[in-house]
Amino acid sequence: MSTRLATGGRLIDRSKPLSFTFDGRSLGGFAGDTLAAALLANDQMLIGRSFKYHRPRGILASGVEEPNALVGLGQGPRFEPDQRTTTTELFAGAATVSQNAWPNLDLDIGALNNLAYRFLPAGFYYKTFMFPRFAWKHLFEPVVRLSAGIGRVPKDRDADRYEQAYDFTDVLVVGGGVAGLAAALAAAKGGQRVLVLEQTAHWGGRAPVDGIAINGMPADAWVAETVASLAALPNVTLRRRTMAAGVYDHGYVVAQEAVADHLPGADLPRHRLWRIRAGRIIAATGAIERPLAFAGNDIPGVMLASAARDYVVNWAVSPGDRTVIVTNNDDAYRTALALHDAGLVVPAILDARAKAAGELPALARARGIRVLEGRGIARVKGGKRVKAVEVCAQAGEGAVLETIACDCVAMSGGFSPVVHLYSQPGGKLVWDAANGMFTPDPARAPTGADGKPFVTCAGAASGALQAADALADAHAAGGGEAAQAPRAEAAAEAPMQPVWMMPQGAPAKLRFKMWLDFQNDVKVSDVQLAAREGYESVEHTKRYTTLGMASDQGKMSNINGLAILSDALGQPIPATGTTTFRPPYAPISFGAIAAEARGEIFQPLRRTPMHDWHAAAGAHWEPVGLWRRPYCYPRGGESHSQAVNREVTNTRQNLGLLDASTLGKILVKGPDAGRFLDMLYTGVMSSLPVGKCRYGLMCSENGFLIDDGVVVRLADDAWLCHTTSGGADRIHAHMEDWLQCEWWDWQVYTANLTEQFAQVAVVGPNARKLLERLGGIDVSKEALPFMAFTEGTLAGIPARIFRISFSGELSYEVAIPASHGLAFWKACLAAGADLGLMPYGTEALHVMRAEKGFIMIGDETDGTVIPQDLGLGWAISKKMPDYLGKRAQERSHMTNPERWKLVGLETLDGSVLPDGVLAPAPGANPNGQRATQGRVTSTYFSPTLGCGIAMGLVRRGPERIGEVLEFVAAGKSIPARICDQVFYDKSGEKQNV
Amino acid sequence: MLTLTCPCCGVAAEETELAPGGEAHLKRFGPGASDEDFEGYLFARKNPKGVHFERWRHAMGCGKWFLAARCTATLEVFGTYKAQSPEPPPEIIAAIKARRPDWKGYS
Amino acid sequence: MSEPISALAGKNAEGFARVSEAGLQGMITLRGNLASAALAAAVKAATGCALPGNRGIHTKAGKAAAWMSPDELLLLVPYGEAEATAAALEAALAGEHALAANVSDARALFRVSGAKADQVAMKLCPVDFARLPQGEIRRTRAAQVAAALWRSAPDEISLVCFRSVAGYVFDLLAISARTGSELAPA
Amino acid sequence: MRRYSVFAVAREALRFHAGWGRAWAAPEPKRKYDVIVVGAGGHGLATAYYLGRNFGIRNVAVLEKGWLGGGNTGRNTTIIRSNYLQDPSAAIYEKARSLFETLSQELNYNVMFSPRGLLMLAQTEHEARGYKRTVHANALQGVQTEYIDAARVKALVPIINIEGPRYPVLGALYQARGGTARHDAVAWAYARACSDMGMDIIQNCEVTGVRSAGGKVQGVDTSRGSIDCDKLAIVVAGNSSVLAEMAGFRLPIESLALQALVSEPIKPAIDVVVMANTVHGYMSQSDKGELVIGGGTDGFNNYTQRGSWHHVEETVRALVETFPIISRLKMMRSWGGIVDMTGDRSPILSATPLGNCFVNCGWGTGGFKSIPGSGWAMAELIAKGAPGPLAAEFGLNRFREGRFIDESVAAGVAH
Repeated sequence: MSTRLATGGRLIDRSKPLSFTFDGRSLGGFAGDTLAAALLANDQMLIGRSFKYHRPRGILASGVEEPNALVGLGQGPRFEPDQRTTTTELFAGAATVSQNAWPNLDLDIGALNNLAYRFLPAGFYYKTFMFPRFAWKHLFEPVVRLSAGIGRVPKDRDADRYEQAYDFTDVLVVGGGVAGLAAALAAAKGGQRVLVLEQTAHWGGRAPVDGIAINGMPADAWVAETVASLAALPNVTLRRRTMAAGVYDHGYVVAQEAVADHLPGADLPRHRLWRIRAGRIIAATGAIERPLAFAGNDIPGVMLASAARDYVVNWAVSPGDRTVIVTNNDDAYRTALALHDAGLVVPAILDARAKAAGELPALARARGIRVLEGRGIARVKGGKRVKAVEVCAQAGEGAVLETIACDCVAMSGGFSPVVHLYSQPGGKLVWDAANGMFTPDPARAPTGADGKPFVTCAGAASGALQAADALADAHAAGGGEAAQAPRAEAAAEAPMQPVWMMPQGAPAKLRFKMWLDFQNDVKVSDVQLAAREGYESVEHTKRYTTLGMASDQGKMSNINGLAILSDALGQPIPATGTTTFRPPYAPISFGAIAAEARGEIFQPLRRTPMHDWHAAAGAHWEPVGLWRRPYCYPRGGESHSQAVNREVTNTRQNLGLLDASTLGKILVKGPDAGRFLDMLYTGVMSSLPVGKCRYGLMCSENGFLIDDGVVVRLADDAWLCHTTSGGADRIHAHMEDWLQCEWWDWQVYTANLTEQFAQVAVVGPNARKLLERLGGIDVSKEALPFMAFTEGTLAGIPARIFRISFSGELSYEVAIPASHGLAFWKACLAAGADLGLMPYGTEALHVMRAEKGFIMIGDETDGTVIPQDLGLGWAISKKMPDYLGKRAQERSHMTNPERWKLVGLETLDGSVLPDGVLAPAPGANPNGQRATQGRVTSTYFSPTLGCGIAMGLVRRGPERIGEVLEFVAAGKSIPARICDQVFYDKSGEKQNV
Repeated sequence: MLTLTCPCCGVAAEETELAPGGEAHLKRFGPGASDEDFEGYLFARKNPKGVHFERWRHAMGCGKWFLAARCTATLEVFGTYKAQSPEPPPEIIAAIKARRPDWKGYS
Repeated sequence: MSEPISALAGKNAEGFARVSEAGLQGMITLRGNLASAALAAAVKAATGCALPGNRGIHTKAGKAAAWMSPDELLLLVPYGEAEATAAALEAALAGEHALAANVSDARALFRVSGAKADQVAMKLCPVDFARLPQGEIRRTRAAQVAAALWRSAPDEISLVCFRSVAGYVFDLLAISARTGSELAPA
Repeated sequence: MRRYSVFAVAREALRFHAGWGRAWAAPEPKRKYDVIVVGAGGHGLATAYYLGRNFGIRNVAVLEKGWLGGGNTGRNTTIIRSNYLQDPSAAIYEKARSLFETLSQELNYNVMFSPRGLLMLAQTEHEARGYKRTVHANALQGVQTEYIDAARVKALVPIINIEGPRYPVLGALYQARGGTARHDAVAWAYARACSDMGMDIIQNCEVTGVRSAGGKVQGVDTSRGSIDCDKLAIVVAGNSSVLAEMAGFRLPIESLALQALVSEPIKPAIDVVVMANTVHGYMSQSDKGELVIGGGTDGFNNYTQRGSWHHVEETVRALVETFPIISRLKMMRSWGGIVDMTGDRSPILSATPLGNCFVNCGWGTGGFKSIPGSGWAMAELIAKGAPGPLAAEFGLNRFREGRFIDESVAAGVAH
């Protein structure tokens, strides 16, 4: 059984016991434990179930590469599935639950799949479930989907908060092991800004566990000393619990800092996502041990040799009383020594190599540990935990030579450098046949903005697996001189011997029990099947078998799988190649990626100066771009439509007030401003007299209508262009684009003054009365005629009044400084109380403009409509030789007389046409779709006329006034007559009074 | 995540401060131009896998448009220059030739 | 005449740094030929400041002139003087191609103060603050909106954004300054 | 061809599946073919398949510079829908969707077509009007969609946050028979069927040049030698402009990076595909339990298949806001593909300035869902030398005539 040792444990604090639960059982651990260590200390060998066969799963590793030991952590709004126990720091009260098992971990119904394993090989679902078709539809498909996933689904909104931060550095060192520290120290001495990231809470990495000595002192001491000297340097920043997840182009690095995972409930951001711009990146990310592929290598109790060592040395946890070591290299002997020195039994070391004659094997033998050469494991016996191993000759086919009872197997198939951060931005790898690993190809490193390499692997990550080499390599990577490199003393290691399958001649029966991907249940036999069926590309094999697609993303399985595939294809491993490394290195939380952007600050909310007044008045909001505008102001128990009707009627009969502050207001000034506006608008603006207003249309160079608004001539050389609410920034950018990139020699300046002014539309028969009461400016018909403007002081506030109308009523738009917007709004309300003044919202605005037949950008236009379609020919200059969009509008399809054109539409029964309905035409098109001849663009109930009104685009519409079209909604036909689009006050006298 | 140095204000701006504007050095064709020329101006794009000349606006910055010479296959940046350049200036061409000897040149 | 009010009427928040909306601030956008002597003189007259170079900001007696782009300056003057100053600039530059507009009400000004002010800004802006000297103005992005910032005092960053998003920016700054969320490594 | 069935699997189980043969052959290129299709992605393979199935043209080679299905076919978010606004789009996407319904049976390869239902959320009044318009259009186009209210959205997607606050869900455009399929399997299934018809699928064979004479295509030069053909089809999304340049013409296309990502696998959480176009994110759940997430494209020309990080942030931000419970889940993997963006965001199936050379490109972010329909229409175009009704509106000439097919007008972004 696994248990806590009486002494030792370099990372735990025995004076700080912590209690936690697993599947409801209360367990104990110490501060400094990982969840995995604490679970093992309580003999919790079985942690979860695998995805496909629901096989029992235990703890395989001690770090981020763990594929098995994932749990659900926390409760309610802090529940998190798939939490990796090997990287989660234990905290008091941690509530953990096992995954993918029902009804419970010990007897799991899903495990039936395990009995049928032979019938469920890789890709079996591609070959089955097809017939009969209804069965796929109603039976198989739903079942396949129900069996999805491992972790439980969170039920509640996350209770924690997250944040992000930017950082900049000359040198980013990823990894706080001895290599990373050595590289950082070397780089820092050069005076550059150095940032060091360590994903765990501890500096030093593996070296202290491996019993390395550096510069004559124990690794721990050297690490402490080096960290201290780094911390003392002003140009160095050290960050723990921060994992570099992704390296992007031009030296951009995304890293996640676990600020408060170990302090749940603290009023802190749980995670902080760093966005770091680094001049150079040194990836001192170490190496990850590989499992060996032998039958039963997935049974709980089988773990990586390095992990077994970690548990003993770091957390004083014995993975088992009797641990058999199986290896193809010398490093695993360190595990044997560590276990033995901790007083645990190592019945045997099975070394696949013909000879084990190195220094480490000698040390093992010296301790009386049996070393069996040329031996491997034929089969591990046991179900939910290891009971024994059957020993065989590695060279043979699995004939059992002896059976050794044990409760733990520590395996080592060699090490794979962690090259993820080097590969993500495009770095290429080379195969090191001697050590059976891919290492960075210095000739094909990822390149940055300057075309030069910007990521260097250092230490074990670059393939320097021996401590001494690793330190020298890292020191050099940091720019240090060889002479100053820290020197490591460690037992020399004899060469490893790649072993991809154990035994090498294993028959199918055994190969069906050799796991490669432990979470997804991909076995040697599956990869061989993929090869047999022609899924020869490594990407095909991965996708066909799901090898390496589990949440460890192949850290455990890729190289072994690759080797098996290459062997099956009879080609060398480099010829097969690797799959692409993609961010993140290990999973990072969506919360951290979204960070503070949620709720009210999910996106910027643009507010007008009167925003809070609208809110207080109970406005029903409508998002318009990033603005939020009042749709209507319901009163009492009014429905929205009742409110809209009231607002329309009141405005037409008395007086309405609209917050029009969101309208774009762009100042265009300069000797060439008129000429510029003539290019920008379809109509002539240069001829507009000072003091006057003119309606204008803007098209894209592709001919389509993109915006409209009233243009005002402020002075000889200055115009004010109003744009739609959503359009101000877009149109301003559009202007600057043409001014800077095409007509850059024209003398024109623009300024976006949209937010400098609040704008209030005073609309209705009583509009003039109200402004006269506010006093200060003569707004008489004579002094301020329709489509003119004036300036002065209104109600004591500097104001500019435009006599324009989007409603057909007597109407003034008053622009005042934003800082006075609210005051002016309130002044109007106070002065207009007895004039029947009521504020109205965007919907009433829409209804009134529709009653007048005015178009609305976004309703009548949709990016496919040109002004000529909308009967706006009067706003298009025939004389002007050129304007943006003019040439485009000359193209054959744009001049086609068959184009749909704008008309009014009135139902025969006065009902309201549904939004966006179409009118079919006789027959069908060549694709068998009903032919159409028109569609509704705007449709409303007109409280003024007491019936539905609409506008629409109809083929040759204006030529067909009086004709009745059948519109179709949900199969129902609605007859509507084509009519003039102006439904109200056709003569326009009301706005001219 | 590109970083481009704005030639107008000198800031080494990151991608999120910039707005891309497509292929550079397009010649505008207006009324009177042939259908072919107009289509070419508005739609036909080189879209090369390699050296590319493109428009950028320092939108979250000085607001100016500028041009960049960039490799679309490696994202290497050869240089940035004024938007008012009718064609890539000699120093940019030289910078590209230095890095891409087999480059066919601007056309 | 009613009293003008700034976007957030001086709202503020305390954390590991102090965040406050600075209230009404006169601001003028001046576009023109920055090489012209007349313009330099007009700027001097308006702010007392010499013409700043690329990305520079010159401050004098509560007024300032900031370089915004090769043909644009932002002038800071007392709020009450902005309208008159803009008019004066227009008059002074009547002879040449220039544009001066009062944008005081189109903006909001924030001050982030305290020894750790940088750490607040580092959470929102992709700017290398360690390389941002006093006397330089940096136009950039604060989370999802445009902003301009500079060191208005040794332990103070001033940040300007559009008035309509003042509430958004304040909330961001306030959250970023929450006590306990310092960026300093432990 | 060895027929796939549950019985075949059972038989093989008894002998440890030793009897399975290759799904598709690995032939050496011949000197000449009637038709060469460049690009063994879903579109290229489907084109070849329907050339054989519908027109009996089987002397066909499909050339692939890497591994088949390795482009956008294997990189997309596997969404299948046909709720498009414009007639030509609705026609070809609905053709594709309807072929997906029976594709597994027709190809005897389970592509895991899963018509789980697809929602496009309406989060502004404008978007709601746009989707209602689409529903009316779809009805006349023979595409079954409906506009549903917020309550039904909530019922279909319990984990959704319909209250907003920024963008309350007003309703949705719902296509009950939209959904997903296993993207790799679609390519593999077509490849197996093509190979079975005697067509040559040649992987690791990069086209380096297009040979022509008298304005007509003669053949191609490849990394595996020069091959002649009567007709050439360029079906290489992401590299269309590169091949077009070899063939001597220019396309209205820009190559942009598009990213997608998946969460760690969790138990079933969302039973439909949800697209939130106002905030630019969409999400579904794979059969392995990962949440499959995508968003918008980068804005600049890029051939690296690596996108920019900030787009991942925008997308995840949108989805955490839409589905608050995913906040504590983790991003397990992200990746990028290179998509063709045309001048009107709609595809191109067209003859080209080079005789007997045809191009199928410009599917933007909507390629996967269209594979069967695209192949069907492309095969007809190649076989007859002129487009049938499905391809008719997607010719290159539309850009000159100003006859665009713009889907963005439906307030949506195409995915």
